[in-house]
Amino acid sequence: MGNPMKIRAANKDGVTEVKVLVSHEMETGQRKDANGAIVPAWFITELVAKHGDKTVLSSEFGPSVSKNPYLAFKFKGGAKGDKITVSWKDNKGDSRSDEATIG
Amino acid sequence: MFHRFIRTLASAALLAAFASPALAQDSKVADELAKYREALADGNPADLLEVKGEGLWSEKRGPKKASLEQCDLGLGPGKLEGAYASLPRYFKDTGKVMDVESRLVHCMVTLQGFTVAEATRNWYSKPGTESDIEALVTFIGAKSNGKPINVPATHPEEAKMAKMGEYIFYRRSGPQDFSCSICHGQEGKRIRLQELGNLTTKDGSGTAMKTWPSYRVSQGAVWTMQRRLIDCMRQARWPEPNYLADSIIALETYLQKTATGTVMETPGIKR
Amino acid sequence: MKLKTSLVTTLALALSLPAFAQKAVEAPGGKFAKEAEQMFRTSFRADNPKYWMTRLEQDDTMKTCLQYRDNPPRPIGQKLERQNAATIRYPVDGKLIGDWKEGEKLAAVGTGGHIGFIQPDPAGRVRGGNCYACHELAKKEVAYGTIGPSLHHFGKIRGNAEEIVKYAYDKIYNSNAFTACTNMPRFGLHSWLTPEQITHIVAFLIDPESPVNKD
Amino acid sequence: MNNQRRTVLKSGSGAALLGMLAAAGIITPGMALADWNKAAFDAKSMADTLKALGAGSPADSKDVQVTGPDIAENGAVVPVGVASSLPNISMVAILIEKNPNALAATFTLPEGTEANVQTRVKMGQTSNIYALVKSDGKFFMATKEIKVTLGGCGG
Repeated sequence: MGNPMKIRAANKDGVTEVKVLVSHEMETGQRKDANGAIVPAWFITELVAKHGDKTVLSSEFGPSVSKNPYLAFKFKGGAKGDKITVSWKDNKGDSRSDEATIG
Repeated sequence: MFHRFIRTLASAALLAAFASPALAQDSKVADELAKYREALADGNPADLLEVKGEGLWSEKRGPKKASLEQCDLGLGPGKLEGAYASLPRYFKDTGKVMDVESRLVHCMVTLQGFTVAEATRNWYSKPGTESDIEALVTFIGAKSNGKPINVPATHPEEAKMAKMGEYIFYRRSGPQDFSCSICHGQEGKRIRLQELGNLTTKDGSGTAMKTWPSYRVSQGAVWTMQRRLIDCMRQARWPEPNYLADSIIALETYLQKTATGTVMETPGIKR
Repeated sequence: MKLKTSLVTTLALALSLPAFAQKAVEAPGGKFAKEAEQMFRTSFRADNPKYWMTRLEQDDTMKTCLQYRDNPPRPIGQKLERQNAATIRYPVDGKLIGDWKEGEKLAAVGTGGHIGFIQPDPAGRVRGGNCYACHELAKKEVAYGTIGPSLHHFGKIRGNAEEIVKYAYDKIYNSNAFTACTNMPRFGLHSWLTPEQITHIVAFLIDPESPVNKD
Repeated sequence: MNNQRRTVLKSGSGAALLGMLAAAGIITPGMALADWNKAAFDAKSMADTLKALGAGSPADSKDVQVTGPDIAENGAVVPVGVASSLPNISMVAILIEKNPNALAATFTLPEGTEANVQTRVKMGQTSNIYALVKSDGKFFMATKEIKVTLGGCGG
């Protein structure tokens, strides 16, 4: 399930800016542990942001996105009080959704 | 000996004369580094941990199924605002000078019924293993945000601890002749590109202490002050101190005393 | 500590160590110094191997530098400098200038020698001089520290006279032979670098073909 | 998406099999990387990555900007952004030339979402970073070098 995301969304002059911080290890699959064994890759592959039912961004990540991924983007529309939902899936099949209100 | 000394001085002057083109380049490097740090400041992953710590604080846990809400961090049970900024301090109930982590562990033991071993097992996080202590300290630290550091060390035990911290700060040993002071006892120096605060002054110590706990991007984790100082000893190529060791609390007391008056800005984000 | 001031030491003080011109300061820890030493030594994990713990031992130089906060009175500093100068050893073949390319690598490597349980060095970790942590050297490396003076154009400025080469070697081998309680490690004394490795770093500083002396 | 699905199937890898299983409803979508463009993320070189993305040899464009510092204090977290004033941008990608796999992330932008995305990536060493955008069905690119510097105490 992972830990909750931190989502901030603010509307200014008809444009909504969304900033997302995700709690995830984003293990590359190239790092070795203390015993010299490769630590298996473990990373978010897909992240989708929705405004209400409408998808406003869909992303695909590789393992070179940083640990605890950060993402900021803007879309036209959105009003104070509207819901923004962000969902991710990782390569181990884990997933999580969180929502925030546009301020 | 003296002529060699003068020769060193002369060559230092010669080198100084060559320094100006480097300065122009340095200021460009400094600008770009400032840009890098600014870009990280908005969206500090430590914020994720702060939220988690808030939950852990009020959750009923341990054999006694109790929360930490009655934990006394020095300002009274459950009083968190400014508590981090006022630690380490002397606690009558234990007869010891304690920092935020040793006090937190004390509360986990006395209020929640954990053993010390259970409470400290994951005192720092590893990839795939989270640390409750990191989350709790991030939360507690943030509750001092905007408050001045206040460790005057007026109690005799606190004053003694600060003095012992000063001793450790200057103590050299190991295969590199290191002490804290060789890197952190001068003004305006840097190691590689990282500025080094002069921790013997209020300004230098304040700049350093006000931002901890901090998210370290090179480690992908929030570091508590215990972790920071234990790792300083690793970098000095010394053996590993115990978690919550008195020598670490002594260093913290010395640094917080020196930094007293500086307004907290935590959690920080650093290299 | 009473100073028997000669003209020479007065001049040296005025030129170099304004901080030292003040009255002697209290030794760190004050009356708790002994207790602090005891507390420090008992703060380490009991499962640290014995040979790791030897890294907490202090020689005369370390003890004295602690006592005087790295600014010993001149006569005491000079005594330490003489003691340290006496430790310097040279490569068997007597050649003090090695291969600057090897020296370039050693100057950049900052790893090695880390012990402890949280993040010890992996087996076979290369140990370097970590020169860039404190010094500017080749122009192309922008990430250099300023704890020590810039050594850019070291050879270009000073040439490669025997005296300069020996100075560079000696300084790296035992920095405290020149300035007691300097921040610079004593690389040769502690066998952190071998005499051969030191000759490579000397070459990196002196060789006209070295990037230190280009650009 | 169709284009990407085809790429995945063509790659003939384990993920493609998972994709087919997911499409057939045999395993739940949450378990599979049905749409994730494995071929593009697995590609090593810039050229192979561009090919897997169906971008060929994109033209350099002044109307595409890669933003980020010239120097990163640590390669584990490097802030980068892509912005463009080109019309009808449907896709943005970030590529790091010297990473083991060049592709870091792709973003599909529905109508109404601005071509202005910021994220943070890992860089193994100093490298050129490329921003790739798809505008009116055509690909354009811009680049910037980011220097990754070593840290203080050296590990």
